[in-house]
Formats: sequence, C-alpha cells, structure tokens
Amino acid sequence: MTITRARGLAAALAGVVAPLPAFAAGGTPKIDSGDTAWMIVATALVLMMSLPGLALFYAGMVRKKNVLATTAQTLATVALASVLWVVVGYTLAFTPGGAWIGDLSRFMMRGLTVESISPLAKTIPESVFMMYQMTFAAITAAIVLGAVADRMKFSAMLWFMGLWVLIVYCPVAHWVWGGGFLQTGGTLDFAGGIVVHINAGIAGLVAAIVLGKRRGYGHDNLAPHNLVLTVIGVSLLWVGWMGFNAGSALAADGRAGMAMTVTHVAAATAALAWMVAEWLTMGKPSVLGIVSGAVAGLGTITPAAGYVDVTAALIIGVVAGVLCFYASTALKKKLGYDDSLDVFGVHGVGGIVGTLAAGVFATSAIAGPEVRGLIDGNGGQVLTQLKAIVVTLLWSGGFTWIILKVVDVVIGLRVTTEQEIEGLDLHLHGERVE
Amino acid sequence: MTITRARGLAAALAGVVAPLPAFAAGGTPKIDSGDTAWMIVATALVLMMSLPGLALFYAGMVRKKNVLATTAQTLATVALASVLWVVVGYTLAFTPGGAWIGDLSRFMMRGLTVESISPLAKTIPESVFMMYQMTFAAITAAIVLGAVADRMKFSAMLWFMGLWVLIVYCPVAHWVWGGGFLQTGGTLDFAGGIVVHINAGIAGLVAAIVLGKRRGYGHDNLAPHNLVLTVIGVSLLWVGWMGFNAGSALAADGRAGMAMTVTHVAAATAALAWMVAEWLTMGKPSVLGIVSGAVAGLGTITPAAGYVDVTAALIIGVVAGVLCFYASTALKKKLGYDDSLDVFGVHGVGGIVGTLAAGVFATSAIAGPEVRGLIDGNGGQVLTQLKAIVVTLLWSGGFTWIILKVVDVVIGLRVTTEQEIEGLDLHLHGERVE
Amino acid sequence: MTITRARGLAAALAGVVAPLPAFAAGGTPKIDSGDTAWMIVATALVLMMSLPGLALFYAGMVRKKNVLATTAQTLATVALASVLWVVVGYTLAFTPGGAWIGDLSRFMMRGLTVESISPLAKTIPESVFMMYQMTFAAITAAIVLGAVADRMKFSAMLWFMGLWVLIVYCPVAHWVWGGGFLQTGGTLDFAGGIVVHINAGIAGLVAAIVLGKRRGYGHDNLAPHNLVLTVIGVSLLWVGWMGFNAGSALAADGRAGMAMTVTHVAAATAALAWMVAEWLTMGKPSVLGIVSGAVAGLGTITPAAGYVDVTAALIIGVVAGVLCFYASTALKKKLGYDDSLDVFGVHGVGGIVGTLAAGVFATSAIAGPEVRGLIDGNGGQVLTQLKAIVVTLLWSGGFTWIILKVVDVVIGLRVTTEQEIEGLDLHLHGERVE
Amino acid sequence: MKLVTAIIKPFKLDEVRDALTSIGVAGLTVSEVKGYGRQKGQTGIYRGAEYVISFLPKIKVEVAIDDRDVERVVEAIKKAAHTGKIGDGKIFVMACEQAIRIRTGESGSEAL
Amino acid sequence: MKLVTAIIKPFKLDEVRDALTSIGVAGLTVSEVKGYGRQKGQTGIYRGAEYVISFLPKIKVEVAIDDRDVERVVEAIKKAAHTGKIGDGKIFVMACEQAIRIRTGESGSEAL
Amino acid sequence: MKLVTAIIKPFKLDEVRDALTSIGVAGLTVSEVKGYGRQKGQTGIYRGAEYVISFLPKIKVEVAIDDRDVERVVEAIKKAAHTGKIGDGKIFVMACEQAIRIRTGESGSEAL
Ligand SMILES: Nc1ncnc2c1ncn2[C@@H]1O[C@H](COP(=O)(O)OP(=O)(O)O)[C@@H](O)[C@H]1O
Ligand SMILES: Nc1ncnc2c1ncn2[C@@H]1O[C@H](COP(=O)(O)OP(=O)(O)O)[C@@H](O)[C@H]1O
Ligand SMILES: Nc1ncnc2c1ncn2[C@@H]1O[C@H](COP(=O)(O)OP(=O)(O)O)[C@@H](O)[C@H]1O
Repeated sequence: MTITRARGLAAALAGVVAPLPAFAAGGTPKIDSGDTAWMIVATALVLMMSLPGLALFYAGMVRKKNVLATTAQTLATVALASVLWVVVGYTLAFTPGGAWIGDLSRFMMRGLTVESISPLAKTIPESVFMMYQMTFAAITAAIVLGAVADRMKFSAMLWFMGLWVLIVYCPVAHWVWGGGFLQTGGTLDFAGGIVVHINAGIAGLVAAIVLGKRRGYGHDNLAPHNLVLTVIGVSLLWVGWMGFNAGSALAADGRAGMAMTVTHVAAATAALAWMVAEWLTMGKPSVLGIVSGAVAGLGTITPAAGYVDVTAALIIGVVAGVLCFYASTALKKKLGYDDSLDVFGVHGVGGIVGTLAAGVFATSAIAGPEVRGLIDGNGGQVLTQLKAIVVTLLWSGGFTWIILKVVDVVIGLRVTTEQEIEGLDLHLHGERVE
Repeated sequence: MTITRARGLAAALAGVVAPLPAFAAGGTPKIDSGDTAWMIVATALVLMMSLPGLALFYAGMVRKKNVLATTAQTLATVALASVLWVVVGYTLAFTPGGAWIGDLSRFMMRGLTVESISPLAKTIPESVFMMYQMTFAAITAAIVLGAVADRMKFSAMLWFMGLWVLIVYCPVAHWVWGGGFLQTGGTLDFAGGIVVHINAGIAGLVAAIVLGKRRGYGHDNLAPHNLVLTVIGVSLLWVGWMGFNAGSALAADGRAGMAMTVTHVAAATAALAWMVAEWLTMGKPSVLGIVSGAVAGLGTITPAAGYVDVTAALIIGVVAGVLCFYASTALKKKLGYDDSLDVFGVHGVGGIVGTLAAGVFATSAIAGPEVRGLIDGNGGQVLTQLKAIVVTLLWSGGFTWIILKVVDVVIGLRVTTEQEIEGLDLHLHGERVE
Repeated sequence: MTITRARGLAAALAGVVAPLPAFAAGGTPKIDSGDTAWMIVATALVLMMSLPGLALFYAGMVRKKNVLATTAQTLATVALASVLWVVVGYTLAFTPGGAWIGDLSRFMMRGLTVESISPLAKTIPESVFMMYQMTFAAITAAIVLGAVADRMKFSAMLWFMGLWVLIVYCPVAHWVWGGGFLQTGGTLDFAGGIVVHINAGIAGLVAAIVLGKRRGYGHDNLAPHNLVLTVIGVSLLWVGWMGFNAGSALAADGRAGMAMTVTHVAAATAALAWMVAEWLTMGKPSVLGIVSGAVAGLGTITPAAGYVDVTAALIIGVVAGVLCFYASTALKKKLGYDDSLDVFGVHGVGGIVGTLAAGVFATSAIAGPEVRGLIDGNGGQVLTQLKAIVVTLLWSGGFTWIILKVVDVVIGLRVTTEQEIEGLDLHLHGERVE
Repeated sequence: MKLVTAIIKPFKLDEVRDALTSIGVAGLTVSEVKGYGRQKGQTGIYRGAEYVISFLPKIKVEVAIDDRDVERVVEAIKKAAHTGKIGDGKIFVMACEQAIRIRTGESGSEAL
Repeated sequence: MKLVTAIIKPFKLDEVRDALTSIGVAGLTVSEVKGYGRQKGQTGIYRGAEYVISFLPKIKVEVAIDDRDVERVVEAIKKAAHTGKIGDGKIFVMACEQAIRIRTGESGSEAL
Repeated sequence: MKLVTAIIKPFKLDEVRDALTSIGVAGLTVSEVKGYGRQKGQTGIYRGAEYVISFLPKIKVEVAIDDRDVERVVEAIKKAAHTGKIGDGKIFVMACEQAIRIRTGESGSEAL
C-alpha cells in the first residue's frame, strides 16, 4: 500500500509514491486481499481494546460498588460513538472538506458500497477504513472517562461523550489524519499520540477538575478492588495495540511489522521501567505499577510507531515508564487534582512525550525519505510537533470545559452524596456484583 | 472470492461468477493467501465467541453456586461438537448429497490434504472452511444451554447436545448453506440467522419447557451474580462476531467489509435501543440490558449482514433492541416459561426478526444483482424467508423435544432438589468458586 | 511460502522448494501481504496466550492470597524476555552462526529495516518473524513459573527467568529451528514440542524440586480459588494456539489450515478424554480436568501439528488426555514432588508424547515428501525424536538446576514462612484482591 | 431479653427464617461463618494431593427476643434446621440486658 | 464489663467508628451481616421475574467496654447511626464476664 | 456454660484450632471480621493519594464450653494466638444460659 496514514490525504491526492520497494504497488486504488485481511482484523483488535480491554482496565481499579457502572460507561460510549460515527463523524473527519473539517459527502454513509475505496487507504475497502477509524473514535472517548470514574451521572456522561466526539474528536482527527492543517503542516502522528492520547488526556484532566474530587479522596482507601480485572484489561489492550499501531500502516507490510515491533518493545521496556522506579522509591513493585507502565509505553510509542527503530523504542520505553510514574504519583499529588484512574498522568503525559519523541527519533531509514526527525538532522520537526501538541491541548481542553459546563447547567454532572457512598452500581443501574 | 456462502453450492457448481469487480478472480479454485489469512483468523474469532465469550456471558448471569457448571457445559459442548464434526458432521452438512442431507464422502475427514479446496469456498483450503463451519456448529449448540442453566444433569446435557448436533444442526446447515432445499429455494441467510439463532432459540425454548422452571422461580432472587463476567463475555462475542459475519463472506473483500460494518452498527444501535427502552419503562438502564441489547443486535443482523446497507442496519438495530427487550421481559412473563438466560427472547426472536429483515432490506447495491429484497421490489423474498423460518422452527423444535424426552426416560434430565439448592458446582463437579 | 519452520535454515539456504502446489512461490524472498497479515495476527494471538491467557490460567489455580503475585510473574517475565530478545536473544537463536548457537549479527536488532527478510521466512518481513519468535520465548519462560507458584521471591524469579531465556531457551531454539544440530539431524518439531513444552516442563520439574514443596502441601487445601479465571485463561490459550501452531507454517496456506485443524481436534479430544478418565476414576468430571485436558491436547499436538492427519490427531488427543491425567495425579503423588500447577505433568509429559507421536504419525501426504514417520515406514524418525528429547531434557534440566542454585546462593529463592502464609500479594506487591 | 444464636446448615436458612416469622419474630440477623465439629470435612483430592476441608460453611442466625419467647423460638429453629444428619448445628441462648432501636430510640422489648 | 453489639446501615460505619473513638473507645470489631426486619427488601425484577430480596446488607459492630461507659457508648452509636428511616438497626447490650488481651495477658478493663 | 469469643490474627487460626482440639474442644465456629484497635492500619499510598487502612482483617473464633473448662480454653487460645506484636487480639468470656444440639435435641453440656 502506498500511503501511510500519517502522511495522508494531501500526499494521496498528489499521487506521491513512497519509494520503498515494499510499497511499490503504486497509486491506483485496488483492493488487496492481504491488506484487507489485516485491516479487518486490526479493526477487531482495536474494538477489543475498548470492549473488554479498557472496560476491564478501568473496572478493576475502581471500588467494588462502582464496577458495573464503570463498565456501563465504556459500553455505552462505544455504542454511542459508533452510531454517531456512521451518521456524521466519519464524514466530518475523513472526507476532504477543508483545513479544519471534512464535508458531508458521506453523511449516513450514503454511497458506500462493497466497491468503495477511500483515497486515504487505497488497497482496502472504504467500509473497512471507516470501521477502523470508528474504533479509534470510540476508544478515545472511552479513555476520557477514567478521569471522572466513581462520581459522574450516567445521563450526563452520555451527553458529554456524544458532544465530545463531534466537537473535539472529529476536528482533531481531520487536522492530523484527514487532510487538515496539522497534516499538511507536516505533523507526525503515526497512530494517535495527538489524536487519541493527548486529546483524551487533557479532556480527562479538565473533566476531573470540573467534577471535583471523589468523596473520601486523601483519607479513604480508594485503591483498586480487583486488579485481576485490570491485568486482563491491560493484557487485551496490549494485544489489541498491535492492531492500533501496526494497523495504522493500513497494510500488511514491513511498515506494519516495524510498527508492531517498536510498539511491543516500548511496552515491555516501560513496564519494567515503572516497576523498577516504583521498587526503588516505594519499596515494592506493584502489579498496578507494572501494568500502568505497559500502558504508558504503549501510549507513548503510538505517535512514533511507524517512524523509529528498536533502539529508539527502548529509550522511549524507559522515559515513558519513569515519567508517567512520576506524573501519576508525586506530580499529581503536588498539583492536587483527582484524576481517578490517571488518564492525564498516563495518556496525556505519554502522548506529549511520544509526540515529541517522534520528532526526535523519526528516521528515514524506517519511515521513508520524506520523514526526518532531529536525529536525521531535522530539528524543525520537534517544533512542528510542539505546535500540534499546543493546538490540541487548547482545543480539547477548552471545548471539554465548555461542554461539561453546559451539561452541568442543564442536567447536572455529579451523582448525589448518598449515591456516591453507596455506589453507582446500585443507584444508577440497579445491579451489584455479589 | 467468487461465491458468498449463502448463495452456496448450487451456484458454485454452476460456476456462476458474481459480476462485482472485487470478485473478479473467477471460478477456478485457487488458494489466496489474503483470503486464507482472514478465514483462519475468522475461525479463531468464532472459537473465541464460544470460549470464553459465551461461557462467560452465561456464567456471569447464573448464581454463584452454578458458575463453574455453566462454564463446564460450554467447554464440553464445544469439545464434543468439534469431535463429532470431523467424524461425521461436516460431511453430513457440507458435501453435495441431496436436498436434505450431505453424503459421507468426508467421513473422518478422509481425503483431506493441504491442497483440498471445497467447491463452496474456492479461494481457501478446505481444512480452513471445515474448521470455520465447525465453530458455527459448536457455538450454536452451546447457545441452547442458556435456556436450561442451573438445573440440567451434566451427563444428560452431553447426550442431548451430541444428538442435537447430528439430528438438528447438520441437516439445517445443509438445507441453508450446503446445497439443500432452502438454499436452492432462494432463502437468504448470510451468516446464520436461521441456522444458528432461530435453530438455537427454539431449541432453547423447548428445552426450558421440557425441563421445567428453576426452583425458586418467581420468588427467589435469581439475578446475575457477577455481571462483570457477562460484560467480558459479551465484549468477546461482539469482537468475535466480526469473524462470524464478515467471515461469512469467505474472503477478505468489500463484502466482508460491509458485513463487518452493518454488524457493528446494528449491535451498537440495539444496545442503545434496549438501554433507552429499559430506562423509560423500568427507571434505570441496567448493564445487563445494554449487553443484552448488543447481543440482540448482533443476532438480528446476522442473516442480513452481507445484503443490507448502513441505514438498514440502524433500523434493524432499533427494532432488535426494543423487540428483544419486550420478548425477554413482559412477553416471557406473560407466557410463563423459564428460559433462564433468554435464549429464545434474544436469539430466537432476534433470528426471526433478522431473517425477515434480510427479506425486506436486501439490496442489489450491496448484495449483488441476484439478490433483491422487498425494498428492491421483490416482496416474494419475504415469503421465502418466512417459509424457511417455519420449517426450521418445526424441525428444530420437534426434534429437540424428542431427543430430550428420550434422554429423560433413559438417564433423567434434571438434577435433584438438593443439588439444585446447594449448587451444581459442588455436586456435579466437586468444585466451587471461593 | 516455501519452507516450513521445522525444516528451517539449512533447507532454506540450500533453496529447497517443497513440491506442493500451494508452496510453489519458489525460493526468492518476497513479502506477501496475505502471509504477512496472517503472521502479524499469529504474533498477536501468541502474545494473547501469555497475556492474559497463561496469566489467568495460573492465577485461577492458586489461592486467593497469591493471585496478583502470580499475574505479576507472567507480566514481568514477558516484558523481560521481550527486551532480552531484541537485545541479544533473537540473534543468538535465529541467525546462522553454528550448530550450537547463532551469531551476533542482529545484536540490538541492528540493520533491521522495513525491507528486511529472514532466510527462514521468505514471504514476511523479518520484523514480523522476529516478533513471532519473541512471543514463543516469552511464553515458554512464563510456563515454567507454574511449577513454583506460591513460594518464589519476585526478585529471584526475575534473575532466574532472565538467565534461563539466554542460557536455556535461545540455544535450544537454535538447535531445533535456527539451523542447529537437531534440525540438520532431521528432528521434527513443528511448533515447539521440544523447544517450548519439554523445555519448560523439565525446567518446571527441576525448579519445583529445588524450591521444595509449598507449606501445607499434603494437608492444607491448596485447591484453585477461582476456576473461572482458569477457564478464561485456557480458552484464550486455546484460541491463541491457532496462532501458535498454524502460525508455525509461517504462511497463510493449506499447511496452516491443516495445522489448525489437527490442533483443535487434539485439544477437543483430549479435553473429553481427561474428563472421562477423571469421571471414571474419581466419580466426578471437574472443570479443572476438562481445561487441563484441553491444554494437554494442545501441548501434545504441537510438535506434530503440521505433519499429521485428522485420524492421528484423534489418537494423539486421547493419549494426551489420559496420560497427562495420570501424570498429574497418581504419578505425581507417587513421585512426591510439588509441581504446583502441573507444568511437568501437562507440558513436559505432553511435549514428550507429542514429539514421539510426530515421529510415528508424520506422513508425506500432509507434510510433504521429505517428511516420513513410522506409519510411512520410517521407524528411524522415532529414534531421531528420542535423541532430541533426551538432549533437551539434559540441557534444560541441568542448566535450570545450576541457575537456580546460583540465584539461591546470591539472593535466595524462597519467601519467608510468614510471607507464604499471609500471601505473596500483600507481602511482595503491597496489594490484594478484595 | 435473650439473644438466641443458632449455627445452622446454609440450605436451611429459608426454612428457619420462615419458621421464625411464622411465630411472630420480627427481625433477625444472619452471617456466614465456618464451623468445625463432629461433622468432619470431606477429604479433598486435588491433583493427587489429599487434604482435609476441616471448616464447613454454616450460617449463624442471631435473634433477640423476649424472655417468654425463648422456648418457642428454640423449638422453631430446632424443627426447621433439623435434618438428623451430623453437622446440623447448635443453638445458644444468652442473656441480653438491653436492646435499643436506633431509629426511634425505643428500648427493651419494644425495640425488638 | 459489657459487650455492646450494634447492627447498623453499612454507609454509617465510618460515622459510628468516629463517634466511638471520639469518646475514647480504643478498639472494636466489625463484620458483614445480613438483616431481616421491618425494613422490607426491595422487590426486584429480573427479566420479567419478580422476587423479594428479603435480607439487606448490614454491618455488625461489636465493642467491649467498661460498665460505666455503657450509656455514653450506646448514645454515641445511636446518634451516629441514626437516619430516622426504617432499617436503622439495633443495639444489644450483654454482660461480658472477662476480657483478655492476647498480646500482654492483661485482663479485665485493662484489656479493652 | 460459657461462650468464649476470641479475635485473633488470621494466620494463627490453624494453631488456635489445633490447640483447642488438643485439649478436647469438640466444636467451634469461626468468621471473618475486621478489627480496629491500637494496631494502626498501615498508611497506604495509592498513586500519590495517602489513606489509612483503619480496619485490619481478623478472625473471630467462638467456642461454647463448660464452666469448668474456661481457664484451660482461654490459656490455650492465649498461647496459640500469641505473637507478642501489637494486634494479637482479644478474648471475651460471656455466660451462656443454654445450648442445644439441633440434630439430637440434647441440651446443656451434652450439646457442646
Ligand atoms: N462448642 C461449640 N462452640 C461453638 N460452635 C460449635 C460448637 N460445637 C459445634 N459448633 C458449631 O456447630 C456446627 C455443627 O456441629 P457438629 O459437631 O459438626 O455437628 P452436630 O451438632 O450435629 O453434632 C459446627 O460446624 C460448629 O459451627
Ligand atoms: N430481634 C432481632 N434480633 C436480631 N436482629 C434484629 C432483630 N430485629 C432487627 N434486627 C436487625 O436490625 C435490622 C434493622 O431492623 P428493622 O426492623 O429492619 O428496622 P428498624 O430497626 O428501623 O425497625 C435488621 O435488618 C436486623 O439485622
Ligand atoms: N474493646 C474492644 N471491643 C471489641 N473488639 C476489640 C476491642 N479492642 C480490640 N478489639 C479487637 O482486637 C483486635 C486487636 O486489638 P489491638 O488494640 O489492635 O491490639 P492489642 O490487643 O495487641 O492491643 C482489634 O483489631 C479488634 O478487632
């Protein structure tokens, strides 16, 4: 397949052909069964990251009385984001339109047939490309909710997430991957450091601040009630991330293979790095630390996955593990916000570090001749990356704040004190885990 | 790949070539690595639907004392159905034979080599086609058991399921997909609305009635003991269903992509529809409701998956969510049977609705020129569908009843009262969950 | 793809072309998108076998107080083995080097680009081949730990596993698959009966003996605390094993299809065989027995997967189920060692039986003309297999013993009595499951 | 007042509760306990290793009552919890000096 | 000495513990129990089948104290556990003849 | 008769049971409880937020015995449960007016 996603639309329309032998299929759209096989599976893998991956990752970390409510948030968000995506989200994000937003040519997926091919992915059916991108929108939204676990009304959550997908996610996806101004400006984001992790991370931080701390924060035991669930969740996130990062090559080729390799290496390295950092500073290596490290490594390598080599992945892994450990413990304590499940500390910080790392370590040897980072002598790439980070932090942070304030005024964001003490499972859903 | 499964053998033997560009490979059997890659994975995905998907879906909904027994039923049924399938099931269902049943040319899989290709799937090895179909037989049988959870003897369960696979599943699969009379009669069943869901749904209903209600039904609390397990189960069912429905294209192509798309859309829509219906009528949206809605949507879109567009999927999703909600609550109560885990309410009703919906919404724009439903002006298709539904209800319902009565006479179907009160885990398997 | 893994490097370098039509692509390395799609997914599947598959399989069988510590062992071992693999493990195992060990040409994966192809797998990127092999190294190491569950220090475990991967796993992998003396000597090991199962099984046995029995062995109740976790784990092992065995064809072809078929058939058959054997001898079929049987069948078919037909798979399944049942109960009791989770009884015995079975049942009809077992009149193959078994038992057993003794002297292997009684979760990781 | 504590077999709980309510007992408290007594736990075998489950699951029922009801309550429990097989359990009667209903502040028999 | 046993609503546990420690109670023991009383369990509906949850989750607090502290302790629990809604629970007072601290062997009031 | 209740550290349960059976106690009942006392729970830190685990897991052992066995039973528990470290627990002795064996109807010391 000719065009990797991050180089995207502009290049695609210009018919640029990457001069790598493996990519020699040329610019004419033609469905390849191998690429299609891989991308269907990659879509299933990313779906598995949300359901049950993220749902369990989060459910294991809350208290027992909120475990079902936490899964309900992920389930409902994925369902809602999926429906919004086929109705209007995909067309806003991935049709040409302009620098800021796509057009409405695929509203309600009109015109989509078994033969359709998007100019953004010339060797697979457009239905597969659309679905693959849908799973990204769904998981990004669902990640945000970790920051406000244990205290948000289910109805408010639905309104928030629906609006957030349309107002925050779709534009940012368009800017970076759909031919928008960040992509044409040369921003590197292979699989979603900006679109997914920074975007969700800052939204989580803002949401945690707007909703306020959990009751009991700082004196009650808010530790995870069942980390076995979290271990299952992270494991499936890890496996699914192969679809997330290697799938972002949009083809079954050497690029996908390299992306898979550095993804796994960064995850393993960061898991060990967080483990060691915690062991040294707190006396014991916790299971929560090991899995948090893995997620930090996975999130951090994401924007760089198709551009860097194994040595860079080892470095990125160590930095991700140590920095996210610091951000989720000492730093969070200092700043005093209650980001329940460390969405900002892991995804936000990881996304920022990884997006910068892509600017530093991207190398033509892996990424093709047009892509060069600091180590290839192109220091400007780091600035380009920085600009995209700042723009995304402002847009996502700002609109998250506005949406939440509006929803708060209209129906209220937070459950009552009694509901919070007795648990959301019983009060919001009428169920409990024995 | 040339021939979609539901159009099957007759067409295949006649060498009909679907006039879609993506299907232009022609009628000569030749293994394609992309199609093979996808179908191996699709097989693994459908296996994952049973183990651990369905096992957990069911295990979370029973009471704690029966959780292991419930997983044992799924495990043993999958193992048994698999062995029966290679011995005689596959050849009964998927070799030419006649209108009612296949022949014995593949008894014990004799003659199967690395080069074998079935005329029903011309671009993949026959071993893969056989395995893919095996996973369908296994999960269909395992679905039935939800209706009799908490009260069936393990030995009786094994006899019942072994006989059921041979006497009920294999013929019905042959009729619809193996060149039998329903297929040649034009019935549309893309991925198993009839063969899987109606078949299992009616068998479950009959079995629930034959075995009688659970002790305590109507006054004891029979609510799910741990819906986290159910959420994991449904999530893996959802992910695996990509293999189930998109895999039924038997190729990695645009047809598979569209099938995946409408499958996911219907699932998400039905999850939201059941959630809203329950919220409005009962006051709270339960997690059980959201996941049941998803399963209802998945089951309902199944027969229509390769034939309809996204708009139809949205409609089918809403109808599935609302109707199955009604069937599993108000209607079940009115009729007074105890279908423990709503096999009929979800799979039976969903399968019927979806099979009719395939007759209504099938459109040549998606399904190719030979396939036309009511919206393409071919009202007769709905009647064809209806006929197949009735035939399947009668055959499956009737033989399920006969098999159960015979097993009851010979070894007895139901555990003793003491076993039922103290739990099947301890009494049937000598184990318990702490 | 031309060369199946077990025939490996020597053949590959000599440019031997297997005379099966499906393999006709010839000897020139060229990335095929279908094969690549399948092998990326196979890699993800084998990763899923470890995380969360094996982690849950083991976690469910220990007592509640050690459940998190058990998952921590798998997590940390996979991470550590992965990092060691890219640094030096892969190059030791899978570069030409000599009869005993590879060279250092891929140290730190230097020279690996998107275009690299290994002579051992000529239709997929080397990055994918390297990652696929990495997942084997990781799971083999992690399997060992089941034998010493509930009593090993986390720090000692890390040192043991790191050294074991380099000193035991890498050489054995090189001998059998990387062009070493067992491979050139004609040993058949399709997917790891020797490299994975015998290797891990004997290491586990030695480790169990060196560490000594669990406190309370023989009088306390050491039964599994939550077999639902174990059922999830085994189900994911089963699904992932499709990637393990069918992936070992290194291509999406008929060979992969047959390997998948016999793998599943042996698993299902062995599950039923263990179930029946236990039912007859102990009075009840336990869930632990059914899933142990499935794992026994999967492990036993592994070395034979690409070489045998369905009838042989049924026989191997029955033998595996019955023999491993005997080894894990009566035999273990007689011998008196405490292999906590039956690593030797299931993987060791299964691996030995399967490796011999490959020598007996391998048939040219499935495996290609160069491969002939006893049933094809080549009794010598059984002796070749036996030799490889003995060599591996000695090397792995011996070095496992030496590594453990060294680690014991330096930092000590076993936790304190108080830690063992109160649980590793709290003492080693500062966490507990509610 | 008396506090009557009964240790019973788990599957007898519903019968005991019904028996008590049918003679007018308005409230009771139950908890899950483990018992050790004449009824020996089964010998389990787990993969070749034998062990004895020495503690068996039991239910503890506590009910505070008026002095004059002791006989009837003890009888009711005895009858409802009886299977005649070893391990049926025990009933203990202790003096309770005071009882208070938290909601209303009532005390003594009023509070029961 | 007395043993005061209180059956309270679970979400009142923290308040009761704080109330007791603030009047100088140094130790107590809690357990999870299920209660049956005037407060009727909700009627649940699970997929069309109605049922009654007759036992509600409660917390049992046991505290051994000196005779002279009974009034204050009972008052403290009463106040802290009170919501005024049905199901608030009960307090029982029983005589305790002896108390021993295992660590030191001290007995009587010393041991509390 | 007396009812002796001991709150002990969980990992001492087996020793306490063995000690009691070795002096002829035929039955006892145990339950999982949580204790609050001089032994302060650890301060936990979970991702930068400190909190106090104020309740620690303990085991409650209840054994009904004859008056004349009190001393021996208390001694046995004291010795077996002793570690000398804070949090070892407490033993309470209360009068038990009546005991009945449900299976046989025996009462008094016969029933123990
Ligand atoms: N002395 C005792 N003190 C406290 N509980 C006891 C005592 N003896 C028996 N129990 C409880 O009663 C249960 C039944 O006693 P057991 O001796 O097994 O049967 P039975 O009462 O039929 O002789 C035990 O499991 C235990 O919970
Ligand atoms: N006679 C009793 N003996 C033991 N426990 C009782 C008794 N009566 C009530 N309880 C306990 O007190 C709890 C509250 O009692 P309930 O009658 O529901 O409310 P209230 O005390 O407000 O009238 C019950 O759930 C039960 O645990
Ligand atoms: N007054 C009391 N009433 C009831 N239980 C108590 C009381 N004091 C202590 N306990 C129980 O005894 C346990 C041990 O007491 P603690 O004060 O921590 O240690 P120690 O007995 O060694 O001084 C506590 O956790 C609690 O369960």
